[in-house]
Amino acid sequence: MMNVRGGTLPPVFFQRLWRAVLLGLAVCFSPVQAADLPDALQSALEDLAGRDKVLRLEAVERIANSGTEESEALLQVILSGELYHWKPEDRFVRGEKDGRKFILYALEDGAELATVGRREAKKVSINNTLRGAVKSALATLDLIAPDPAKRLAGVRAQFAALAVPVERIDALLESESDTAVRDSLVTLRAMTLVSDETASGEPLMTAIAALGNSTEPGALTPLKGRFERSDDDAEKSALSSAIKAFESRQARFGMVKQVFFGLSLGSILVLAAIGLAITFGVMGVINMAHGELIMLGAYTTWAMQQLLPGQPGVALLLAIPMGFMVSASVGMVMERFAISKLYGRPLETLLLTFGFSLILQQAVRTFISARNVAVSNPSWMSGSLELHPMLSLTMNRVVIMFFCLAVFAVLWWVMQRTRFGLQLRAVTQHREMARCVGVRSRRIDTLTFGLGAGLAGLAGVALSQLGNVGPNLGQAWIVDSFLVVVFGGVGNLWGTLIGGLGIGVATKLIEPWSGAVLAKVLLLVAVILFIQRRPRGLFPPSGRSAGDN
Amino acid sequence: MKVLKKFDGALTGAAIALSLTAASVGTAAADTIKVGVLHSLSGSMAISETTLKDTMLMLVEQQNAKGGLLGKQLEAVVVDPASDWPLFAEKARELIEVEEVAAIFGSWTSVSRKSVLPVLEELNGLMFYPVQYEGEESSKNIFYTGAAPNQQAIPAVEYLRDELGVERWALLGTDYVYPRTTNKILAAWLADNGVAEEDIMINYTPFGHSDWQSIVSDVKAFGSEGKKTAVVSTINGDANVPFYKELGNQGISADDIPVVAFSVGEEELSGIDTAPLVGHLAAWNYFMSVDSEANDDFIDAWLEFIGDEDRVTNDPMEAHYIGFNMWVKAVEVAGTTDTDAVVDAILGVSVPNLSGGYSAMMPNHHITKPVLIGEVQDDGQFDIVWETPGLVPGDAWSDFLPGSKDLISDWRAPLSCGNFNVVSGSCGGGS
Amino acid sequence: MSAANRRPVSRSGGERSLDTSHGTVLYLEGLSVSFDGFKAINDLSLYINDGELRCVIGPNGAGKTTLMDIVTGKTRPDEGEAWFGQTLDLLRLDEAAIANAGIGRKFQQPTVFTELTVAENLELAMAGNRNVLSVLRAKLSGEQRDLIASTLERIGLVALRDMNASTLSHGQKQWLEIGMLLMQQPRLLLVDEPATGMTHQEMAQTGELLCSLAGDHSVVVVEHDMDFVRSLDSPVTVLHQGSVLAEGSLDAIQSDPLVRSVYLGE
Amino acid sequence: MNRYLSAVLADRMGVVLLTVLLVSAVWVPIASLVLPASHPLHMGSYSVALWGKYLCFGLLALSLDMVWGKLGILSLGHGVFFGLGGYVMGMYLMRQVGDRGVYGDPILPDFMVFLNWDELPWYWFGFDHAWIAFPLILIVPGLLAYVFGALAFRSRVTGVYLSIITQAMTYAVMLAFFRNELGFGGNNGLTGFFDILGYDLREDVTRAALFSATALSLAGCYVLCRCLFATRLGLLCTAVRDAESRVRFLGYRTDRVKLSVFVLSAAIAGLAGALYVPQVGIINPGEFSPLNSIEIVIWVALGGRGTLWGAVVGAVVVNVAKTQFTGWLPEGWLFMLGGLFVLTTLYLPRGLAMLVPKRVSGS
Repeated sequence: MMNVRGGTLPPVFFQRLWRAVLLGLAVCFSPVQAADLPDALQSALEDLAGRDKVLRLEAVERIANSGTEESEALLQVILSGELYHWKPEDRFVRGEKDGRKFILYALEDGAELATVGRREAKKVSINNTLRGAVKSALATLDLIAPDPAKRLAGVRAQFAALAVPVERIDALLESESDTAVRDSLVTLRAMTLVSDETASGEPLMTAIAALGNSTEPGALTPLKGRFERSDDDAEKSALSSAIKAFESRQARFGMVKQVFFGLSLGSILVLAAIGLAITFGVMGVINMAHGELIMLGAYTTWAMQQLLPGQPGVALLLAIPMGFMVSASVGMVMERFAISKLYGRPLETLLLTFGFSLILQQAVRTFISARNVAVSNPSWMSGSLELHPMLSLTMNRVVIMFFCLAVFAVLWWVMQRTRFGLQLRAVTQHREMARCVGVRSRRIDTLTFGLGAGLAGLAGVALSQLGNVGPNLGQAWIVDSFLVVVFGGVGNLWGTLIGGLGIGVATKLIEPWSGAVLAKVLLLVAVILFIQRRPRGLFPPSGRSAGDN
Repeated sequence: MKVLKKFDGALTGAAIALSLTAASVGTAAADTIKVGVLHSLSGSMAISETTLKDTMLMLVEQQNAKGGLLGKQLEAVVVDPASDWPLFAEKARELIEVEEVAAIFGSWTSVSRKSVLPVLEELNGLMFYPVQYEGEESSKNIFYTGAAPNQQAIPAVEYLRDELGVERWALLGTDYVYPRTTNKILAAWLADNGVAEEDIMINYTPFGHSDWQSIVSDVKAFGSEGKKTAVVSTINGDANVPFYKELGNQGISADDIPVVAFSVGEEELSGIDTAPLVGHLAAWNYFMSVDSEANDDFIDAWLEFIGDEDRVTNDPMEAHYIGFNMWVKAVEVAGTTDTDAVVDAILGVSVPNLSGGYSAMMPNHHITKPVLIGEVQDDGQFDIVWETPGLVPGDAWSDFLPGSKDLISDWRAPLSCGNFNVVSGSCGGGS
Repeated sequence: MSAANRRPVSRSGGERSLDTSHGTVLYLEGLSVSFDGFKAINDLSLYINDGELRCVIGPNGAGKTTLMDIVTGKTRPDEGEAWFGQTLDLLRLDEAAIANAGIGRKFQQPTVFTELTVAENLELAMAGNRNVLSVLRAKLSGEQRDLIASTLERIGLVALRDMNASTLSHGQKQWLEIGMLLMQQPRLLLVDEPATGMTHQEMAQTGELLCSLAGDHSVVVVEHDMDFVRSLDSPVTVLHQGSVLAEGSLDAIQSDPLVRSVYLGE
Repeated sequence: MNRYLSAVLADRMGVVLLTVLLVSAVWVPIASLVLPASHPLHMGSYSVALWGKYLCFGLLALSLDMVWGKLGILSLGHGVFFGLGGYVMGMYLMRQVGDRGVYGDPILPDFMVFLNWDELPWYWFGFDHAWIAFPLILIVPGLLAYVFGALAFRSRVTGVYLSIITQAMTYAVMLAFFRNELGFGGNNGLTGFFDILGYDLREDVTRAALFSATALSLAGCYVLCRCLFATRLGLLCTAVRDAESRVRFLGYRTDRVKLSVFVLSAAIAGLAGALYVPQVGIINPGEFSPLNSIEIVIWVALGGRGTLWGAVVGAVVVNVAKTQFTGWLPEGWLFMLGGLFVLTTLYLPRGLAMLVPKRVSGS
């Protein structure tokens, strides 16, 4: 097979060509005419729209094997769920939803036919089984696609069904030049052989060994299946050692994965808590509105996506500064007009900020919606990052982990290396003295609270990519946030980082044997006991003043 | 000391005055029929329940436009039990005793219904409960218009087994009574149908669980052992979004491991980026995408009432629609809103549901409904892929639980019993 | 010396029979303690005799307050020993037990209970059974009332008896705390900078009071004010960088070249 | 006795509170049972239950003020003791149901039957007897407070650290009680009660009696607190609150002082929970939610921390406001409640107690 890398001919040409070859049909290059669907397709579609599940499944096969030129496009239409039955005309069409209307296009030539209401267009729905059948039909076509990535996907799609004959795989292997695709084909071949009851002897043994060394997660299934059925001792021992080899490799990667899960959970906890580490840890405000400041950040992300429809990625990136600013300004307003009147009475800040938390929550309910809003993930935050066939990490969590570290690094830099950071530390350590040397402590307070609130906003932007965005978002995080800050040691940013990551990893290590509910309970108890051992957290604040009360 | 006395008097006075304000409100209007709406408008359940409050307001408005009931206008009395379960009981008492409502439409969670139940029975009030639940209850004073497990869970599992050829089952749920009971029933059903124990995986998570990494990874491993696997999800509200996102990100598509959910509907999907969910399933008795005249009318009316073209309709809304119409019809038949008369009159009442048929109130205070299976589409709607040929009557007492298999409920005279034990032949469940 | 100081009230519980058979009430041997790498106390040994009045002086950071912290149980040394009498290992006791064993302390920064009245402050400090139930049932006997009254007189706060302690001036708080120390009737008094914030006359009174306490009690005074130290006319221990630099009479100390070099910067 | 009486009488607002409580303990039964329904002063079951609930919350607030106002321990987990007291009462009431449950099982509560439990877990035994169950109302919360307090106070966990671990404690207990395996009915909790000590809970007489019991308990606990804080132990508490380490150098074991008052406070909170459950008819893990505990703190702060009567007034005011606001403005009441908290903190920093002139309050 020729390798089309930036070929001179348009890829469409090759696609058509190869597909035609695959279907073993004469290729017709004449332009598509506005004609009726071929009868074979028409009748298949009628079956597809019916209720008999066997007939429907057959209909898909009939379309795939019809050899008509429209079949692939038709399969795509079916897969995307755009096939409609135009009731008044009794005709099958492609429909696009436009608000509450449907725009109908002809299947044959794509001509726009009409715009109708809900009552006139009935969707021809397909279920999971049919979708699987359509996909597998399309994947078979992909096996000889010009794009190696597509071919790879095509090969992988065969891992579950193992329906491609060995001879066919051998033929494909012969013409394949891409190493990744070759490797997959070899695995596919081995899997097919191992699950083939009639296979035996040397080829089988090689295949078993190959699967034992394979990194393809699906390789275990045929091995185990054959092990259960087999009654040949030699075969059995080969299978069992292959299974063992495979499983031990799997377990090693499983451990790495578990730690990653823990770090990911931990980094989310750190993000949620880091703003509180400033408002509560550094300034001593028992900020019950912290959760709602997180919520505002998440809603900002939503709002940005509303303003930039179709650009979720750009919106998300813009939401980072915007989320910071929105929460920071709300925080600064709260500080300037209310909290600033309460310094020296930290417990009363609890009452005050709790009041704000109720107001912010209800404000979102009243002015936006009591229901959750949809925030979408941009493509670079969906799917997984495959480090190894046995170890893929989900993108959104990887990104958030780095985001967390970046936020922490920037915060550290601000605190340690900027004039503002210096003044902030001066004010929190010795307000009077700082004032004496010319620091405007009132202004620093406001800015500091703004910083903490803004960090909460950043957490909200990140959290919007993981779960719900709704009025209750903040409440879900407030208890955990306080716990992380206290566990790490109030007033110590490193403590928050290490504490958060530590709690995350510990949770994930307990979870497999205790279950999620008990893991959380055990962890809370562990933190309570830990505080008994170290009453001032992981990294106790040092200095004389810290020892009092 | 004079000042002191003044204070004393003022405080007692204030206390008495406050305690009476509630009482004096109720006696005002007698020329309307009051309908209580008991749905949380704040707190964790507001996400779901606010919509039902609006639905009730719409239904009441529509009925008034049709001339009211028994020649009187209907008046909706809305209270906010704030997702606080004891408050449900208190507010129900307020509605019945102080506001003197003729019927209450309300509650979402089972615990809120359980909290209200003693009040309803004590004061002989009426409540229509619109949400699918775990069954195992039949009160004289409650009408269950949502699905019982046999109207949702079991048909869904049957569909997965028969149509998709599923052989392995991961039952994931939030740790509370509805998932526990549903999973118990399903486990019993699966065992009866020859599914081996190692082919069933059960996992519970806390409310609002947001970190699904390990569990989804376990499910993936569970599903990669050759047999066709499906997830039956009784995961509650808030935990769903992170669950589906994780599923999508770990590369599990609906073709590999389909998830069928019993608490994810259009309303929930409207707050989700649906991309990772496409192709996953839900089982309900109604979908917004149902193709019927009644449904089209209902949707039009709803969108107009709420003034927002993007809003959706869902199953519990249909349940209120059915329940409200049944109540109206029963009141018309009885000629009064008196509880006992309405309870008698409503049995057997049949009203159109939104999927083109009729639902009837059965003697066990549950209703007949069709069961639909839908697949999630990228526009947040469901594509109906299967439905029961006829209506399924709701079963108050599951046949798959040892404690309740001998119980039946029949509120018709002479039995008039919600938990009649057919073995011992006595009312009260005892054997 | 007034009658009030001769232990007119019998101690309940009898837990304070201290073995001072060798004449030494406080043994500190080889103590070291460091904070974050800084050695606050470095191999310090100090012995206080029964009934002795001792002054401890030293520049800032010499470890004076840390020394008191170790004796009263607030800080645990990294190494070394601390014994009260022959038998009580102070390192095994917590603050409350040490106080009950008969060591009283006046803090550098006067610490009184600001929301209680002057008399109530004294009542709480009064020697007696400290367990919760006894405190719950405790009632002032006539004798105890007299004791409070006489102490109030000694510290010159009779008129302020029912005032909240928060209303007192700095000097009055110092007096109140000394009063509390008296009420506690300890065997060993650790007095941290008692003269701060006092007028000359008050300082003289304080000195007189402390001197009068010696004999029945052992008294350790930490002080900066050399005039005050001189007025006490007692042996002096000089601390420097956490260890004992010199010991002796004030005159001998002041002429010690080593002391002069570190303390007076000469 | 003299000194205690004068301590109670010295706080005039407290006397007002006591008067109101004692009067209402007598008046409410009359108003609900004797007066005909048409009488303008008649109280229906709704009002009786409502005010009963307010007073339970008042008692709970009082218990928190004991430790927060008087001892400086800000417990963000007092709901746990309230909830445990409630669960003990709930378990007793559940066992009283007997075979009247829907499944008619004479021993097992309904939720156990339908989750296929075979027998009663050991920790449910004895709860059918009031003489076992009722003391446990005080003992169970007290025991948890003892274990928790003994650990925390000995290790000298103080300030915000203590507050946050109390919050973690109630959160952990909530999650644990949500688990159905624990055998307390999971999320649904315990409900569907019939009678208490043989009296039908649905009868107005029982309701009125429960109200009076609550009012008298509150009055009793208030007097108890006043007397307690009039002793030398009371002085000691103040001293511990303001300068704990100094107290230690006087030879007092402050951990034991704190522990004893904390345990007493937990027991009172448990009592409040036990009185609450039969009046509202349900107990479930939601009572353990950290937000509930924070709300208790809010009541006390709003009423006036450290005054004892202020805590009770705060609890009643906030809850009356909640009831009224939810009625008037079902969708906006959180604005009003939130605004109330904000304005109070800003303009009444010592709570509503500030509104009472010193010469009136007498303290």
